[in-house]
Amino acid sequence: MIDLSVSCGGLALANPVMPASGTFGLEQAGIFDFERLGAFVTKTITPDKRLGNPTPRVSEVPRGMLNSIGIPSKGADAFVRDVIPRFAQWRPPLVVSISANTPDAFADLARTVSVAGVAAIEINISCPNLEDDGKAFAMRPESTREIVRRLRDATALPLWAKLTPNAGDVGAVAQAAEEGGADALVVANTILAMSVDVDTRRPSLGNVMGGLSGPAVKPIILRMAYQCARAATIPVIGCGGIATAKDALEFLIVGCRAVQVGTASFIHPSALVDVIDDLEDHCRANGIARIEDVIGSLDLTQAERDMIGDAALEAHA
Amino acid sequence: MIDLSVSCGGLALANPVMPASGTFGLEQAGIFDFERLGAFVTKTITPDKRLGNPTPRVSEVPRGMLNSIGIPSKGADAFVRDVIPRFAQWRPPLVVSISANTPDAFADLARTVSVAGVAAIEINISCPNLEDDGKAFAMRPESTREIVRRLRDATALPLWAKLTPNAGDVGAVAQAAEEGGADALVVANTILAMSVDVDTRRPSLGNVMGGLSGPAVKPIILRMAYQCARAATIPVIGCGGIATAKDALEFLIVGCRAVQVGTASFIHPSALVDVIDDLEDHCRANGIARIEDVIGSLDLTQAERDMIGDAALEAHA
Amino acid sequence: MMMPMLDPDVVPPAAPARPVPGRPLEIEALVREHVCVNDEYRYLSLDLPDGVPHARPGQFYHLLCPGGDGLEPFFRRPMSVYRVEPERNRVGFLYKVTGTGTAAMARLWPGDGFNIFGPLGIGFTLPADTAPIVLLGRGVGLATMGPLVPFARENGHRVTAVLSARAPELLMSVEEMRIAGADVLTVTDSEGTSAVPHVEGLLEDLVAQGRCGALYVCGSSRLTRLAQSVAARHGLFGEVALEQQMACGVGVCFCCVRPFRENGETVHRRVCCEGPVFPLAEALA
Amino acid sequence: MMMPMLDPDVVPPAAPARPVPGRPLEIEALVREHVCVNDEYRYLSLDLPDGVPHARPGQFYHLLCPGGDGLEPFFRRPMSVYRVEPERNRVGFLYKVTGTGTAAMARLWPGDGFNIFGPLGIGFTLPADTAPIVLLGRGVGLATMGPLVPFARENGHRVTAVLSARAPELLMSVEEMRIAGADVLTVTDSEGTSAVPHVEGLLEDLVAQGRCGALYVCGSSRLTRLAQSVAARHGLFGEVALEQQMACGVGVCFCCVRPFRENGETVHRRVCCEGPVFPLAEALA
Ligand SMILES: Cc1cc2nc3c(=O)[nH]c(=O)nc-3n(C[C@H](O)[C@H](O)[C@H](O)COP(=O)(O)OP(=O)(O)OC[C@H]3O[C@@H](n4cnc5c(N)ncnc54)[C@H](O)[C@@H]3O)c2cc1C
Ligand SMILES: Cc1cc2nc3c(=O)[nH]c(=O)nc-3n(C[C@H](O)[C@H](O)[C@H](O)COP(=O)(O)OP(=O)(O)OC[C@H]3O[C@@H](n4cnc5c(N)ncnc54)[C@H](O)[C@@H]3O)c2cc1C
Ligand SMILES: Cc1cc2nc3c(=O)[nH]c(=O)nc-3n(C[C@H](O)[C@H](O)[C@H](O)COP(=O)(O)O)c2cc1C
Ligand SMILES: Cc1cc2nc3c(=O)[nH]c(=O)nc-3n(C[C@H](O)[C@H](O)[C@H](O)COP(=O)(O)O)c2cc1C
Ligand code: FES
Ligand code: FES
Repeated sequence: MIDLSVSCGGLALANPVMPASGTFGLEQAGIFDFERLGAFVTKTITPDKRLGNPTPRVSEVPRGMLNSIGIPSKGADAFVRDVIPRFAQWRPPLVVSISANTPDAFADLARTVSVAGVAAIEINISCPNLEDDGKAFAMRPESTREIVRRLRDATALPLWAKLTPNAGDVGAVAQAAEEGGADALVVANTILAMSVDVDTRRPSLGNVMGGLSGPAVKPIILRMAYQCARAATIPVIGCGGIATAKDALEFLIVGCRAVQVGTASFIHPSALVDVIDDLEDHCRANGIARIEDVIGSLDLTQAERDMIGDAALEAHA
Repeated sequence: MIDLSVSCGGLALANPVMPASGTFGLEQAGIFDFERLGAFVTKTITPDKRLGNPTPRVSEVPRGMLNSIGIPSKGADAFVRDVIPRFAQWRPPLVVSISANTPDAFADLARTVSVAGVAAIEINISCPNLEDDGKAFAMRPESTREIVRRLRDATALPLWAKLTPNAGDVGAVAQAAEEGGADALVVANTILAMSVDVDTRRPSLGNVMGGLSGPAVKPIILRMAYQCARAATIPVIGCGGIATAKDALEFLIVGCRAVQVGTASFIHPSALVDVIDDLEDHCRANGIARIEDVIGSLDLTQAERDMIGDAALEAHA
Repeated sequence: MMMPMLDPDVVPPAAPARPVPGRPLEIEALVREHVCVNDEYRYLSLDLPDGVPHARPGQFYHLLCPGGDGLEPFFRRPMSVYRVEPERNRVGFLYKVTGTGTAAMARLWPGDGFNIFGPLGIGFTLPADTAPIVLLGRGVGLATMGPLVPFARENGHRVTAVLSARAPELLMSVEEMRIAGADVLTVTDSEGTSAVPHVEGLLEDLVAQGRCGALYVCGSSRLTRLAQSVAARHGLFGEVALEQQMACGVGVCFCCVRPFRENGETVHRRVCCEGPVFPLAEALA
Repeated sequence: MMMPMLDPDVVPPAAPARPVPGRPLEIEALVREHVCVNDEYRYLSLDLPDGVPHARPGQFYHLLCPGGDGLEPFFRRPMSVYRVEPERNRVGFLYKVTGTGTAAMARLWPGDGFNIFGPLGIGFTLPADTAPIVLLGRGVGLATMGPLVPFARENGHRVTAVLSARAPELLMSVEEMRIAGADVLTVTDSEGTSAVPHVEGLLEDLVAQGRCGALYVCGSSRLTRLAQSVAARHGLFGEVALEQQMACGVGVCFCCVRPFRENGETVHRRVCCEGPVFPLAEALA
């Protein structure tokens, strides 16, 4: 038996694989086995009812997708009343993603969702802070530290801060989130991007710009996850372009304690469970008894390999 | 005859297509027709001789490449003496890319390459500034404004500032470059990224991290080019993942006055000329007399399209 | 409301842990037949593995069109079932090449594997009694309507299909629907018979003749609005099958929403899991 | 130095505007034959369009291996020519499936198109007089050496090939090289004959017999170091063919550098355009 369990951000997880917010919901219950997941992560909810953005809301680009769904939401109360209780039937812990446009509303929402059945709160701080010129909280270390501190005071639940890859210095933001009291970092949300239909000369999204996700972003987000894992001491959860166990392993090797799988589930509906199965197979095939042994095992001793490349020359012999 | 000519950053170009720095050299002279290009852009040179980074220097990722070539360089003097004169035999203007690790050395280098035969200088300010903790000049508006101002004083040639997509607020950096006296913006250099070989657990690059280029980055860089074209009044030259005339058109439509093609030439050696030919074909097929008419023609009137989608519903009728 | 309504947050409780028949599955199907129906449309039929669930009329599969040679579809593509043959373990699609994904699909050869995910969505509902029904379809809309004919006939409904196209040679399914037991009327732009007033006259005649107890429409918002007004005028049951771009296909991403009228308010519903078939009266067409 | 040396900044001046024979071209070739040579190696031969330039021994093409079905090679892959047949307008490659690109290549069928770019790089130089030459190769190194045999024979050189492999059944080209006129000696790990001291003895014997006026090596840094010491000891001309990962293939990206000794200093040279064949003495193997 391979031991896939990890402790991460205040939770004990049966394995390090969970869905990314906004790509998972109760609707998938018949599609793959919910009991297999390391955790559940819900679509971000906001305090109030919202419709979301105009269509088209998605567009495909080379090995990736753009989305500007916005956050259609029935509001926090409906969520607490109708959705949270339904997750009680499964064992994996429930992580609720929340967001709001002002620190006050954010803190209120954190209180609202701190109810039985919720194991941790993921704070989506990539959303605009209306009190800071509409800049997203997670764009700068100061605003990140402040909002995390506010939320830390509002709830006793473990707090996972989900960072934005649009920040210029994600390592500094990671440190700030830790200082503010976050229990883990989710690295990261989507990368702001756009595409244009050259025939109509219109943006391909109704909202003009949107977030890029999928395999195309993996090398960028992996770099950021590595930077965050080095900058902070709290666990980092990698999220961006993970579609296979190999992708998940890259994130674990650079130091992530868990991973989230998003867009990949749209292509292969059972991607989450496949990643878990293949992680286990990889461990078995490579004599790895505990997935913990993989975490942070990046080998830098040869980073400055001599340029002789004996290895390369002998490779075909 | 379609008029492909554009004025851009102090130069009159026969067409808006040129190579990206580091992906072009005299070695290609027999491979495609140099006379066809809008301009030449050389590999970045540094003041002194340098060896460059350890191998492996490149690695492939989904629809893109990572590179950490470093800047192997014979030094500025050898470049001025041996390379610049050779470009005199062709008509397109020569843009020389330069970089240095301190403002003084940067300014000296700008003076050194301000010689006959050079039409403009592209300043690669994505390199670390040793006097600012090793942060790249173009990571922040202040350091960008300052270095551009220094270089503005050092040369009378048109100055193109090449920005880094790793900055958190590229629009503000674009404005700062304009304030510093840049004549054009090149948006942008590669995105910092990494990948890991899960079998050896080593980074796939000798230098651990490297720059991502190719189709995978196009939606991100297109968004930045659009933001810069709105933030600044000087011309923007789009650069990132352009492989086809369609890609080039996306950049022109969002407001770029020219484009650079890099990685695509590694896959199709005549990519630059193919993009020019196909741009002309596109114009002919769509009754566009001058490429100028395409520039900045993004249609936002339907950005908030009604959600009925008559167009979609009728599409198949 | 005769059609099951789903609240976005209300889903079946206590879903079983393993997929069971009736639940959507990712399936590696085999291409059995792939032919051109006319200049624009192709028919693709697949052999399914044993024991997989089958689609009901109006449901769809989410197709993983194969990449390569410059075509790189990233998302799956939604496609209604055109022919469902549970007893032979087959399913068929009628489609038009419109872009990357369908062009990639068009390169499939008999014997090739084709990864499909489904069946998905909510299909057509028949009226409670054996009221005669009328189908109104245009273009690819006909593909979605196709399996409704045998389904309604088997359940004792008289079926009249009013098929619309740009030109007579682009009309499809006429013979097939006749063989399946429908009375078929055709209208085309080139013959000048497809304009709204003329089709409205046809529908009014059918109502007058007692042949239109329920109305099903697909493939044109013009026809949808027409059907809505005829149905409202005579108090008829009706359904409309809608399209919208999809990513997940199962209701979690909220990219496939369309606007509907609900208690005087505009609300969004997801085409993939609250449709693609919706109550005719509520669609904002 | 008998081998043309390129300074990274010195390139042919006044290059013609249009590619002419001799210059590398992007070519849409057709797969003619694709066979397994043994458990590890495959042979792929291509029909080239009329009028394209042909490769010299030691040159390579940059291959655009087709994507699809989960394999997505992004870069081209460099591959030495194994057989060059200008008169029949064909070229052949001998290769081993080692990763994404070669796996994608392995799926090609006769009749398929295959986009190749070349010929590229600097090939082998023969010694000035008709001195006898010795080839020393291992693994895929043999592929690179292949065309050197007929080339040297046609130019009046006696050729001895010392071929090394893990086991006798993995030895390739033995018959072909014999037919082309080479004396072939084989050494293998499994027979215990491939260790450096034994091969060194072989080479010394060949030198003593006057059969080794120049040494060519490829495919192993161990053998390269051995060849360097034998060549140095006897003042022999020698060349080595090297591999390095490539992006552009034409000298502009500087990713394919390897270290060389030049006037006591370590310098970098680009395998794609300053090689892949280099002076034996200068390689830092
Ligand atoms: C429930 C449903 C059933 C359908 N049934 C059929 C059918 O039976 N036969 C048929 O020919 N077509 C059908 N369509 C339309 C079909 O999905 C599109 O023609 C197809 O997705 C176009 O993909 P493409 O890659 O060729 O075009 P592209 O324009 O390259 O597609 C780009 C993106 O837009 C999406 N898209 C483009 N057009 C449509 C559309 N009309 N509806 C939804 N998404 C679209 C694609 O899925 C893709 O994500 C159906 C659509 C839906 C929603
Ligand atoms: C000049 C030259 C001639 C060659 N001739 C032959 C030949 O005749 N027969 C043959 O079987 N092989 C030959 N090789 C090696 C061949 O290029 C590699 O086996 C091939 O690139 C592996 O690609 P892959 O996608 O299968 O492997 P992957 O490991 O998936 O490749 C990943 C990346 O590494 C590069 N790479 C991996 N191994 C090598 C290598 N040994 N050399 C250079 N790049 C490498 C690939 O090109 C690709 O960019 C030659 C290499 C060079 C440089
Ligand atoms: C359709 C869609 C909706 C998303 N909604 C949310 C959301 O509500 N909250 C959030 O924090 N992230 C959201 N994301 C971002 C994902 O959680 C994830 O960070 C991102 O997609 C990168 O991972 P991936 O490449 O595996 O998809 C959404 C992503 C997609 C594609
Ligand atoms: C191999 C390689 C070397 C590069 N060297 C330089 C360089 O010296 N100076 C520079 O400003 N940009 C350099 N770049 C970045 C490119 O000029 C360009 O900004 C980037 O690759 C994005 O464009 P692309 O996707 O079309 O390649 C290099 C890129 C590559 C791939
Ligand atoms: S396609 Fe994702 S909710 Fe409908
Ligand atoms: S592969 Fe680009 S310089 Fe050799």
